Amino acid sequence: MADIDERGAFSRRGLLKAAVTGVTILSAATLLEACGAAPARESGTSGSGGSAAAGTDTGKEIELLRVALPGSLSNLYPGQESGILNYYVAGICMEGLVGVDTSGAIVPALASKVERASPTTYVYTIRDDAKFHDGSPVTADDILHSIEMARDAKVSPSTASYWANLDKATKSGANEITLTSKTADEAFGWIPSNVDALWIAPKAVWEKAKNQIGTAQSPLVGSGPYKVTEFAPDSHVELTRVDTWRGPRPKVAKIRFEFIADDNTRLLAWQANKADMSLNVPLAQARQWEAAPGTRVVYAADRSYAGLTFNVTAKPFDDVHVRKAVAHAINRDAIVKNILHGRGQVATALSTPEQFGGLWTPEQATKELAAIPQYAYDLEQAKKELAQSSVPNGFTASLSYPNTGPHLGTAALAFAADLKKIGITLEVKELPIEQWLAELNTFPPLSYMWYFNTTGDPAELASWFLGEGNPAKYANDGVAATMAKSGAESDPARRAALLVEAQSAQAADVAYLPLWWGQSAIALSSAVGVRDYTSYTLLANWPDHLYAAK
Amino acid sequence: MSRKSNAGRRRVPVVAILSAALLAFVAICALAQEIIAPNALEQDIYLGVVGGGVEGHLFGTDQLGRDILQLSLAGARSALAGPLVVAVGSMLIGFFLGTYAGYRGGIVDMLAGRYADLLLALPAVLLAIVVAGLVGRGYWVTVAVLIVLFSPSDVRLVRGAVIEQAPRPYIESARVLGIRPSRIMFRHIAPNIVPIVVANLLLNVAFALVALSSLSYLGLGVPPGAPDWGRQLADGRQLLGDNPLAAVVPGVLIILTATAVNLLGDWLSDLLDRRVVAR
Amino acid sequence: MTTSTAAERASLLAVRDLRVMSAAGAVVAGLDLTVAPGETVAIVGESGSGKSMTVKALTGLLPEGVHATGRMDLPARDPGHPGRSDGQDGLSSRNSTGRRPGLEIDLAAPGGAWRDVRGGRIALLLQDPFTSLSPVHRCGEQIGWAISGSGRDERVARLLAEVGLPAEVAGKYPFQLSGGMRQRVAIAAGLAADPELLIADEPTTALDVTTQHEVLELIARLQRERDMGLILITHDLRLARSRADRVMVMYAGRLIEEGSTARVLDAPAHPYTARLAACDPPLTHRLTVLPTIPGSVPRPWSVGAECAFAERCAFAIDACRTAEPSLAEVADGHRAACVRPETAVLPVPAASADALALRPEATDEAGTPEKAAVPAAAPSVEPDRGAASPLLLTVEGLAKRFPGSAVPALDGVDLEIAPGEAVAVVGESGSGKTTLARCVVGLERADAGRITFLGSATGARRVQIVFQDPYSALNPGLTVGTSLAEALRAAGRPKSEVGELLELVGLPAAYARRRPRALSGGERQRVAIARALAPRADLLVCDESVSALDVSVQAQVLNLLADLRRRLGLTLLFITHDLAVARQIADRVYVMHHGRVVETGPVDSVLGAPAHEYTQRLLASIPAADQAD
Amino acid sequence: MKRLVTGPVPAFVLRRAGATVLLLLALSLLVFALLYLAPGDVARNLLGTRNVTPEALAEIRARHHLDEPFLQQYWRWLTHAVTGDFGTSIRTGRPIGPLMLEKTGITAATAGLAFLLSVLVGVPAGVLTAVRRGRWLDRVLVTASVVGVSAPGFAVGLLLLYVFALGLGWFPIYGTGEGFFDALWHLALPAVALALGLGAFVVKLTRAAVIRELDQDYVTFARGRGLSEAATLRIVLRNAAIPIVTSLGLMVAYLFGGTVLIEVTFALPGLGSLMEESVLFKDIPVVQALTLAVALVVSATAFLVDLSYLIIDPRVRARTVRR
Repeated sequence: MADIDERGAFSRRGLLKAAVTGVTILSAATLLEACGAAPARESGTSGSGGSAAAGTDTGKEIELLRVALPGSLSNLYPGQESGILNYYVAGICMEGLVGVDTSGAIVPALASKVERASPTTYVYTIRDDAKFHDGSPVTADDILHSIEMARDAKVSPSTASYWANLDKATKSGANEITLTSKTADEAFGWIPSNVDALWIAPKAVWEKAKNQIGTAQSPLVGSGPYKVTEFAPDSHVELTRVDTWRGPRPKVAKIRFEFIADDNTRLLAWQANKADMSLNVPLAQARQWEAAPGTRVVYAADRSYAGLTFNVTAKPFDDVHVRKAVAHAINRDAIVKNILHGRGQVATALSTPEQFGGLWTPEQATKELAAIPQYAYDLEQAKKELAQSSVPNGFTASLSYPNTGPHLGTAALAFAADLKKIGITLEVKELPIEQWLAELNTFPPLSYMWYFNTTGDPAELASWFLGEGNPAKYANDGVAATMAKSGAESDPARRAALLVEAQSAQAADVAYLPLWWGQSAIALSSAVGVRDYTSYTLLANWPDHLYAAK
Repeated sequence: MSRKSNAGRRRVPVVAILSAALLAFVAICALAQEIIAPNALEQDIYLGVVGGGVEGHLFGTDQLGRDILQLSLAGARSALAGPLVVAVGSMLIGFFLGTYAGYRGGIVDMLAGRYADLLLALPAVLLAIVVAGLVGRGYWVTVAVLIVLFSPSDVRLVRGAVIEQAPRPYIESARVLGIRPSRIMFRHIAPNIVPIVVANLLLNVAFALVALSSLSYLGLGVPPGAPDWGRQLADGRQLLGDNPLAAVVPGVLIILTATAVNLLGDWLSDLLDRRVVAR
Repeated sequence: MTTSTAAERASLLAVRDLRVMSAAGAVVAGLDLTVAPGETVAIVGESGSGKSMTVKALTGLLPEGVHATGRMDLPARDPGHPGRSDGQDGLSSRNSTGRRPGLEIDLAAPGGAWRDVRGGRIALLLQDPFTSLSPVHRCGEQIGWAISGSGRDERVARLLAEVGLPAEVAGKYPFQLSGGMRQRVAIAAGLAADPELLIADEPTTALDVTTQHEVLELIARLQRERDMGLILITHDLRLARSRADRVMVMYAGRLIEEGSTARVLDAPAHPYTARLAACDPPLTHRLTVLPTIPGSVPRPWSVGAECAFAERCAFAIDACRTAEPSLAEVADGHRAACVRPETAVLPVPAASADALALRPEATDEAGTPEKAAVPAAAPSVEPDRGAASPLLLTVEGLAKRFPGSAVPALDGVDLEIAPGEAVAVVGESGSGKTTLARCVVGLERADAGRITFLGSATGARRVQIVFQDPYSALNPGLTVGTSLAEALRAAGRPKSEVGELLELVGLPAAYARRRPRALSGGERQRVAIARALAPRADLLVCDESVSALDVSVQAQVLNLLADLRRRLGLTLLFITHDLAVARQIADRVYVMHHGRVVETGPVDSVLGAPAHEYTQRLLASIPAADQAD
Repeated sequence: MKRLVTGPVPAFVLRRAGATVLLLLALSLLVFALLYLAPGDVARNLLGTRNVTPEALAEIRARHHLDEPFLQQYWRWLTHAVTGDFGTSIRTGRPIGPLMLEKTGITAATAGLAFLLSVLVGVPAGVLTAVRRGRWLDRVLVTASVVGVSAPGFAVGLLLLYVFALGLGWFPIYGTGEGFFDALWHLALPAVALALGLGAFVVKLTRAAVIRELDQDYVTFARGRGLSEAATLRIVLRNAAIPIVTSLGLMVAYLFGGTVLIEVTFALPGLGSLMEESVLFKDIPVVQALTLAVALVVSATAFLVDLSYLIIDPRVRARTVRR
């Protein structure tokens, strides 16, 4: 598997989770806002909500935290059922060799230390103070067996393919495990984490559960701060704080997740004070959530990108004037302000501001990326461009969006009305997420891209979109050369500059038209506070960030 | 429903008049959509959702700033056209297949029976999604699927009615006279099952309206943004906090229209002295 | 027939000024009625006369939208009136209720009092035993519903014994029983609450003639044993004559004549009664032309201030058309509503005869019994059976068994018809006569045997059929003209002949535009005949074609068929259960029983001197035969 | 009824079972073909999107035997299915049996409750309207039942949810409850929403059946010999039961269609939502198993209805026994 695939696997999963969660709630498809498909996963380091808005910490315990989950879980093991919600639950119960912190950095978990001995060799030192919930110590055998299970397509059908680049996993010392990859890959380091593809359980539990870990009969057993004490598939799951946890004691004693797949039902439940925390609040309903008494909605940029992709080899979008005409006809400010209700940012590039961590703050990045040439909303200009094109009198095109992202549809309808004014008829179609994914692979003349960046690498999307096999069939030697240079550049500042340069060159050709960078939201009752809330928070040991508020 | 009693049936009941009036209004909206709701599709995304009672927007607007009242009036077209086509289309299938199966019996009857069994056992959602996926999504695709799904019951209905007619002396006389079977079926039997067909047609219109709305509600019917009550109801659910009328108005319209068609159908079937076919 | 003094005893029931109104108008326009214990009163009339509405009003069972006015008195009765021969049980049940109090019922008042009337005082027996019992309940259970308290099973068994049924019938469902047995079960159920008065609405019309006789005998016996009053509703004058003490004749919702049976039927004082009696075809001899009454019974509410019969009456004068005549005494207890009661016995003047019957030889003889079996003048001379002329229809060894049926419908039937001949097939239900007819016209395929036309088994069968029920004979969705045009079209004849066809059966050509529902039963049957004639059929099969018609209309249609035979040289195969009809129409007769032909021969010899036991039994069962005895 | 045990009835059962097996076979082939034709790609759905190498896709396809020709795939499924192995869900990787079993409870409970409600309310109401034919109570109930038939379940469900769960707080807003009474309480609103349309149908058909029986001669005769109205009504009901039971049997198929929408509206994870999810994912084994299960339930109901004739209708009993 190619390098890009391994990185792809990670983000692929982002979309896959979108798909799975999307399917879970598809029955309510058209009613739903981005909920399923807006995993607030790997947000950048910025937490635009954050503790500033939260109440003050009373220092008290939270006896019971009731969490409304926007989907239904029938199996808790993410290797089996890999919706993003499964990650939120499994992540506080089971650990991987490594984990993630709120800034998105890889941090030690069951491994106390990671060493990259060679580009393809990773050596993990196992910590000796880790205990499973049943009190037994975590051994290298348990971990190797868990890796075996994670690679087994029968036991872990959802994540087994992520391990394709693994050459071998060996016990290289009493407390040491060595993983060797087939090819060198930056993203390989993420795989043995509980935010990607490894959840470590005692060997005995795996064997007892046969292929059925994570069910009500064989509940998860791990080494995390919480253990599963009650699980009714498709209804609820309850986790209780354990004594075996080596880290600081979280303030929340018990967490009960209620599965409420339907957005409206969830809102009703919230309004009736049936939950203390709700994940993935749909943006279209944000105002209703905010209006509920005693409610705080916390937003965080989720490093998602939404934009249009023009197939530059397909008529009529092979004409740059057509692409420019479309670009001028789209009022991105109005879409962000009115359709996203301000919960997003007009996108000026493929890279999101949060991906330049360590170099720029998101605010700085926004400013730098704004330097990339943009097409202002100007229908007169749009008409002029169209007049110069091969289709001066307009044409008809169609644009599909996934049912899990109805705001994409609303936005499309909004700019379809403007396009109509310059003679372009846009047929907006809604597809189930599965069919939408299938359609993307056929390189339609005009398509939406809705993408969740997963790593902190600003080149993540750009290297795909501007590289070989990109969805726009876009080929520009100059851009390709710049991207190649950026790939070889190790200095972050120079690399960023090269990326901006490549994207500026692309902007002149408008193969891609960025529309917005998204945000996602959680709702909290005023009795609960959260600190360091980013979209990474829920993948880390998140109960540790909660506190009883006043 | 009952056999006509001699007394008191001459008068057209009030509900029938009210139903007819409502349907006439809906029909006018459907036919003269451009005149009655000229601005139904006009967007104002700067305005966005507003509640009812705002000047110029009696029932408020939806997310795209479209006027709910105009949009709902414009929705009359898809509320009437599709259901009518479904009812007529499935009844045409039902009429020809049912008549043939009922009168000729034999292999055609057997095949028609199995066809009905199979379709009735097939999950409707599956068929709708598969066909939509193969042909493309859209209102008329859904209508076509519904025609197929509705046809088995129409086949059974007509078949039953024909079987009931076939042994009657006037049909047997026609046979003895040597009249061709096709002529017996469509010239002699047909006029006598027209009451059942017409009454059932109306009931099917109401049923198709509900079914189409349901599929729109599941995202299988009309394209996004089109004026359609089922779609509006589904989209409007998100706006319940901002403008409940966005969901309430189309919801009420669906119920009222379907009720009106049903009441009219019941009245008509009474009028046409329809035999009650409970099975 | 109980005692001649029955009428003098205290009445069981006295009804004063009964009127029944529907939304359209009066259905019964004023009627008084008394019945004494043990007395049988027959209410006679054709369809539309209001006789059924009368009994429904007397039991409070009028359909929705129809209501009655008037008074009904049920005088108090002592419990100890003569009971049945095994009176022990009857007495005990009556003792429990004690003396039955007098009831005065305002027929206009809603609901209420009927519970005291129905069952114990009056029980109603309906025409059709096939529909008057619940199909899903066992017979014993149904009889037992009206019995309260303990010993129900014994009572049911005793009632069954009383109506001549074995006890195991209690455990059977109605569909497992024959029509006669069902009617016996119904009678037992009706008697369960020991009524003082039984109202029987055409109790035997749906039954076979032999069964009819048995059921009537049963009712008479029960009446005697229980000293029960009986109101017998019937259209059959012969039946009324043989069973009733008194007769009330109704016409268009009006009582037009009443009195003792002997007086009313032997010396009628109303022309209608007289004409009606004359229409009834005699069993003993053949009439060249049957007497008829022109036109049909008017709707009761459409009659204005006039005699309802005036329009059809040959003797009507101005006085008949200006006021409705009231009942007036013509003799002791004999009353009639006619201004010229003396005319009733006169022969009908020529001018009033049915247009179709208007032929010289018919004019002066109508209504006068003719003893000659087949007048020599009739053109339909029995063909020379020995001659070589080919038979029109030959049926040989025809056999047919319906799937799922235990007995064969046809079991080796042979039948021959020569051109121009009229052959009747008589038999009771289940005898196979209808199956035979259907096989002949090709509506059924026989399992075995041959049917040949003019010596050939294949080729065009110029054979048509006329069915029994006039109401389903015509396609209700087509006009009369279209139906006939369709028939002509199939025969390759022009549509323009529709008018001729209608005139051929005595209907105006303008009828072509009418829908069947606008036609009377007789008119419909004429159209059905016209349709059958469209392809110029050689053989006309009439499957009980006149059985469902009123007697006056039946006579018209029989005359029409005889006339068509003469004019067109038509050959008739006439299927009927009515021996009198067979006698009038046929040259030869086949008697069928259980799918076999048991006797055949010229109609006179078979009906006059039956050789087969079954034929004898059939003849003996006819009410008129009682009278003749 | 003792006669039923011998000869004819087992033959009748066998005949019906044979027909049902044939129907299921045809249905499974049809569903398989439809899913095969349906757009989308299971492998893609499993992997998500983006630059997946053809090799990776091929590997996934091979794992689920998606690379085989259609008939071979079907044959593979069929040969496993006849041994009772319906395979594992592609989407969740779980064996189908437990997967369906888990969800059956909710759907069966909701549908069963709705069925019970609609029959317990609909039949008496239908009888009442028939007995009071033409009166105001009849008109009101009949009009109400027309509204009930006309109101889509999801709209009604939404209304109930807002009024009784959120507004009045009498019922829970979501969830399926634990234990019998709690579950009953949780499923009450969905069941009512489902039962409304169904009950309206029951009212209409009961009314029609009872009116038809009331017009029969045996009713006149029963009254004419002095039976009380209550006794007469009992006789009528026994007769009317035949068409009513038939129609109730047919409603079972309708019930399953209805639960899909209701499960959506009330966010219930039942078979209806499972069906829709699986169809969209092209999760063939699950759709197949679900379709067959539903068809089997429908066939079984039709069969039970026919068997119930043997109890209700002695004429049918006699005919069956004779054969």
